[in-house]
Amino acid sequence: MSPDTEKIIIELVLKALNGDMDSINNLDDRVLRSKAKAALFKAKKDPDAYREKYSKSSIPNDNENNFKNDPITSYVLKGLDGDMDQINAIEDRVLRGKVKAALVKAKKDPKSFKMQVGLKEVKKQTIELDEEKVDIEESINQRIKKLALEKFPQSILNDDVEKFLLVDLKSWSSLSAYLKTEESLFFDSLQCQTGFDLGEGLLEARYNLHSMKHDHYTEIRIQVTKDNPRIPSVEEVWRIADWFERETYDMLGIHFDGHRDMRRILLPDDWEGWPLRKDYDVQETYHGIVIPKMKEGWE
Amino acid sequence: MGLLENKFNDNIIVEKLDKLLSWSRSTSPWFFQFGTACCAIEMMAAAASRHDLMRIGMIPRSSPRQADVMIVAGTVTMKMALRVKKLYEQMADPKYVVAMGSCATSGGPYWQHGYHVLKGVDIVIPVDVYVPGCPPRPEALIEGLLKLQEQILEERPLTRKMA
Amino acid sequence: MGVIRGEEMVLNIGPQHPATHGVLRLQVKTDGEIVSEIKPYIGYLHRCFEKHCENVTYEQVLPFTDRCDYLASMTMNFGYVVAMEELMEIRVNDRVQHIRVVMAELQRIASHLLGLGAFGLDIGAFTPFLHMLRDRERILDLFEMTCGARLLYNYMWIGGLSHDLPVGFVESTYKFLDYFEPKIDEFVNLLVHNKIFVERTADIGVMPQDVAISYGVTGPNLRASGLNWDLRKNDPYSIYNKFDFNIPVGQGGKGTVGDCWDRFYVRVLEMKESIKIVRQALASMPKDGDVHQSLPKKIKPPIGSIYRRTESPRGDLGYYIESDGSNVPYRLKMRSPAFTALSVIDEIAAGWLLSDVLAILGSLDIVLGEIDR
Amino acid sequence: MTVDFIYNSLVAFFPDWANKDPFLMISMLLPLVATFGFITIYALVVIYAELKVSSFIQDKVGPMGQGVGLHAGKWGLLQPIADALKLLSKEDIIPSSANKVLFILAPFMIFVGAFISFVALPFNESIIVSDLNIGIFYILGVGSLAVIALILAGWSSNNKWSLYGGMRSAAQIISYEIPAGISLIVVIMLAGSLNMQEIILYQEGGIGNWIIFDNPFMPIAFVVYFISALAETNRTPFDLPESESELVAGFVTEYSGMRYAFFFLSEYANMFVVSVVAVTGFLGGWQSPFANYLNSPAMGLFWMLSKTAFLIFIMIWIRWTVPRLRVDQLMHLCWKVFLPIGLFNIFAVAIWTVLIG
Repeated sequence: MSPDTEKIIIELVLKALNGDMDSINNLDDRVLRSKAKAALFKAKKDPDAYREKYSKSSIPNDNENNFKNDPITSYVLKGLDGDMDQINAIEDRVLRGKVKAALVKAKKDPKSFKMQVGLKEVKKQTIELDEEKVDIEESINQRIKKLALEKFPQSILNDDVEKFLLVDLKSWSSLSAYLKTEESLFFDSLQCQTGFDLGEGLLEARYNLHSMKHDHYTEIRIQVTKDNPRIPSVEEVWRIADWFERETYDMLGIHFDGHRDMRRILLPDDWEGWPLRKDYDVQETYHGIVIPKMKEGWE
Repeated sequence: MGLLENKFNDNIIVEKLDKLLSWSRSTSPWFFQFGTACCAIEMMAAAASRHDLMRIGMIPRSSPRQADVMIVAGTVTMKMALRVKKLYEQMADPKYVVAMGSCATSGGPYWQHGYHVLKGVDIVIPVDVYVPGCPPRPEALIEGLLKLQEQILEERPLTRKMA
Repeated sequence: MGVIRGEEMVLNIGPQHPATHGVLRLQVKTDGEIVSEIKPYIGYLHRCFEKHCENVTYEQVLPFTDRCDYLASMTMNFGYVVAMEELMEIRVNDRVQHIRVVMAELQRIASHLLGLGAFGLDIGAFTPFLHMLRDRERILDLFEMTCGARLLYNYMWIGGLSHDLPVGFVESTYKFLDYFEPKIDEFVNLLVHNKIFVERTADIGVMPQDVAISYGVTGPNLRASGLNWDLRKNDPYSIYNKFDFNIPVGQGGKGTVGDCWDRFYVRVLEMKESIKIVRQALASMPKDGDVHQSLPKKIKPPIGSIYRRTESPRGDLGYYIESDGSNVPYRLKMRSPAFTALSVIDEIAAGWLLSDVLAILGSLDIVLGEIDR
Repeated sequence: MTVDFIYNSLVAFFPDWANKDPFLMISMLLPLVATFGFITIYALVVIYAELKVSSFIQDKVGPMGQGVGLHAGKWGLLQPIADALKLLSKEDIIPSSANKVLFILAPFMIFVGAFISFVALPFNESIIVSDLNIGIFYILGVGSLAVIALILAGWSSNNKWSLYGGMRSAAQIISYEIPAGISLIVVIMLAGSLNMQEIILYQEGGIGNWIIFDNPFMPIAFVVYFISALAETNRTPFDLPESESELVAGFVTEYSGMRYAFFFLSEYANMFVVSVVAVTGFLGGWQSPFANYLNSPAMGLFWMLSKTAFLIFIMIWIRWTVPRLRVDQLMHLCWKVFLPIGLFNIFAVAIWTVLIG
């Protein structure tokens, strides 16, 4: 393999690792394409190591290389990516101040700032944007936790609230009303309510909340035991919970206390059992109609 | 069955009358709009402009009393099964049933894990023609209905001589 | 003299009734023609979608999503694959994205055509329904050309598509759009500005914004209430942010904002916007690119859960997928837009006449397959 | 007139027969049978036309007689015959909870209502079963018999949909009798007679002399009458009593087979009656539009039937084009729009006649 082709392959593989498969697929040279794909296959086993190994040497793509002569820009970029620690760790106070000022400006329009400094790779940008979004979501969950714990002590049970909030059964009814009415949260829309059979005698209800006003999401989880599956109803907070809770009751047998009309919704009233529990067994007959057992005759 | 059925011996007049009756029945099988699921859309498509069930004399009726053919278009569930039976019983004789789509014939894709799905509408009501497919194309439905018409045409309601 | 006593009558509309769009039962309390209370009974088409999902592999879930909303199978597929791809962090190439958008928007037109037609049917206009079905057939032809099926496609796969576009698809689509665009005006003339139609729908069944949000009503029904909320704009998935289109919002053109007429007209306008998107997507579609390129060999998403919403013709279609690392979903919940839309019927339709209730029901554009799942 | 004619000719042929009662019977029965035959044949034709016209409006082809064997013939011409035969041979269901007597009575009554209207319908200058001197009044009167039949049908079925249908039709038909009657009063004022033939003879002498062109107010009267006639015959946009998407099939929900066929038949018979009245009152009856040209008795029959057919075609056309009104809008239209217009028309025409005509 000539050094030239090797370089091309490395370049392509790096691109592919960043999600740009097109450049490999668009190669006209079949041999080169297959080689590149083989290299990519190897590289995918440990992409980070591969990047470490080649990126600095062969491709002048790294930010630090680019902006060595302009420390402020590189710091601002890092700051935009959420890495504030490095900025705070700058010893030179003047430089730190300048960086922070630039960061404030940049944050007003991060995209154009990045465009300006020449980060034109669209794929990478979207990844960064995605990360930004996660940041916001994290912060909203943490904010809810902070606010909720102030008002209702011990209402949030989990420490790591990155993805969801595990809410205590007792405080749910008051917390739900708070989530809806509090101005800074204002979760006015219950997007989805899912019932879960976690196994080991645990049932769970998950609420996906969304605020039309602030456009942020959160997920609430509440766990109950199978022996006493009762959760306070939020039907009066979000009207749609009426049907969602009835459906969860229908499917998993979680009883929602305070619901005005707790009946089965999808299955007939005289149906036996809770179908979505993992240990569900279908009844033999329904009004004289024989229900064939599952997994019989056809597999 | 009606007043006239099976009350006559075979003779030339009865034979002709017989043929006339079965002709009229096979020529104007009004169908009952009974769509339950996906297949109902294909049934509608079959009745609509491009395929036009009216070409073969099929006119939609929404009351079971006035319909001759019940096209069970779609999945029948346990909750619905008893109602299907009731609707079938409300239809006036002679009545025919076409099971449209694999759900109505056998439960279709919901056979294995569909605890709430009736595995074939023939468990509750007698079916004359099965139209397979998920969903069957309108052409397939029309083919099934033509088969039904053939079947009706060969019936002899007065003498009950099955051809 | 005895006093003449009025009595409320309980009336069961359905489960088999021409106006219920399937097997829905509405138990209404009526005082003469006036309906005082409506209780929807659903589940006559409960086909155990979620149970099936827990028993079949991820790729086998796709055909079942088709059958949930049988009027918009493409968008049902779309929502599921978008959620799965996000969960598995698969990136599909541009061509796939473009084809998906084209299909989803064509499906939106097809679905709206049937929804609007059925609404007209509820009002008593039979002919527009058949005209709309006639034009819908042309869209089905395009789908049939692409994947061989007329109604349930199973076309979008996790990480790609089942087939690439056939030869001549783009031309046929352009031809269809050229044919269809003037037809929309024909429908508008036939129904939207028809005096009787306006009388029957304007100011009827007004759904205020806060009621709509509280009941989780989404999609065209919510937009008709005056809220500009469309996931294609507000939370863009796939490549919707690349296209230039408007979100039609109910203006109360013939009456109050959020009435049946608005719900009808928003859908009509949405068809026009969809045409715009399809045109743009066709024009900017990359010529090459393998639609099977990023298909994973094994679909085993990492442990975790995801809730992803997409904009189906009926509103926010959400999939909650919980993966335990195996090739079978641990739990899959579909948040169906028609389910929430139907739940609002008692709130907005009580107090109206019987005919209005059926008109309001028609204007919500529900699909029972998706409500009952 | 026809009855008298048959009776007189019978007496003339057999002058020796002292007892003339059988003659009277025969001379009354003959037109009866003929009318019944006419209604049946006409209904088959109109049903076929309705199927075909609606199909063409909907971009379909309608009955084409495709299928196995002979089937419905070329272009599906035999379709209505097959429909009729099939309906006659279907099971006759009387719901167990229905009121049997009334349930059986209703379809016959509605048919009788339509049927006896035919007595006063002029087909040409001589073909009229009985030339009543209050012909138009008589037709309006017996036409209302349908209301009772519809209420009976709706109530006796013991079905909520039927009940709704019956109630709606009662309110609707009774209400629309009034604008229909009022717009006919204008005609009567002009012609100066309640006799159908005299009204037609008043319009002698070509299209310009038809009542509809008599003065500027008459087209309004015609439109009011025609729309009210649509409502009286339960046709879209006034098909509330049997509105398919609301009330399943309204008052006929529980009827099957032959009884249903009677409802079907009388609906079309009613359409014919109101069209003939409209033609008689406004469009010159059996008169040729070209004054004395083409104005023989045979052509009279032709003109009458073709004018009627035209109106029926318009009814079909309207039915498959427009949506349906709501019940309160229906009442609003009747009492607050048509009634004032009708009353105004009476005054206007009266003043016009005095001052100009």
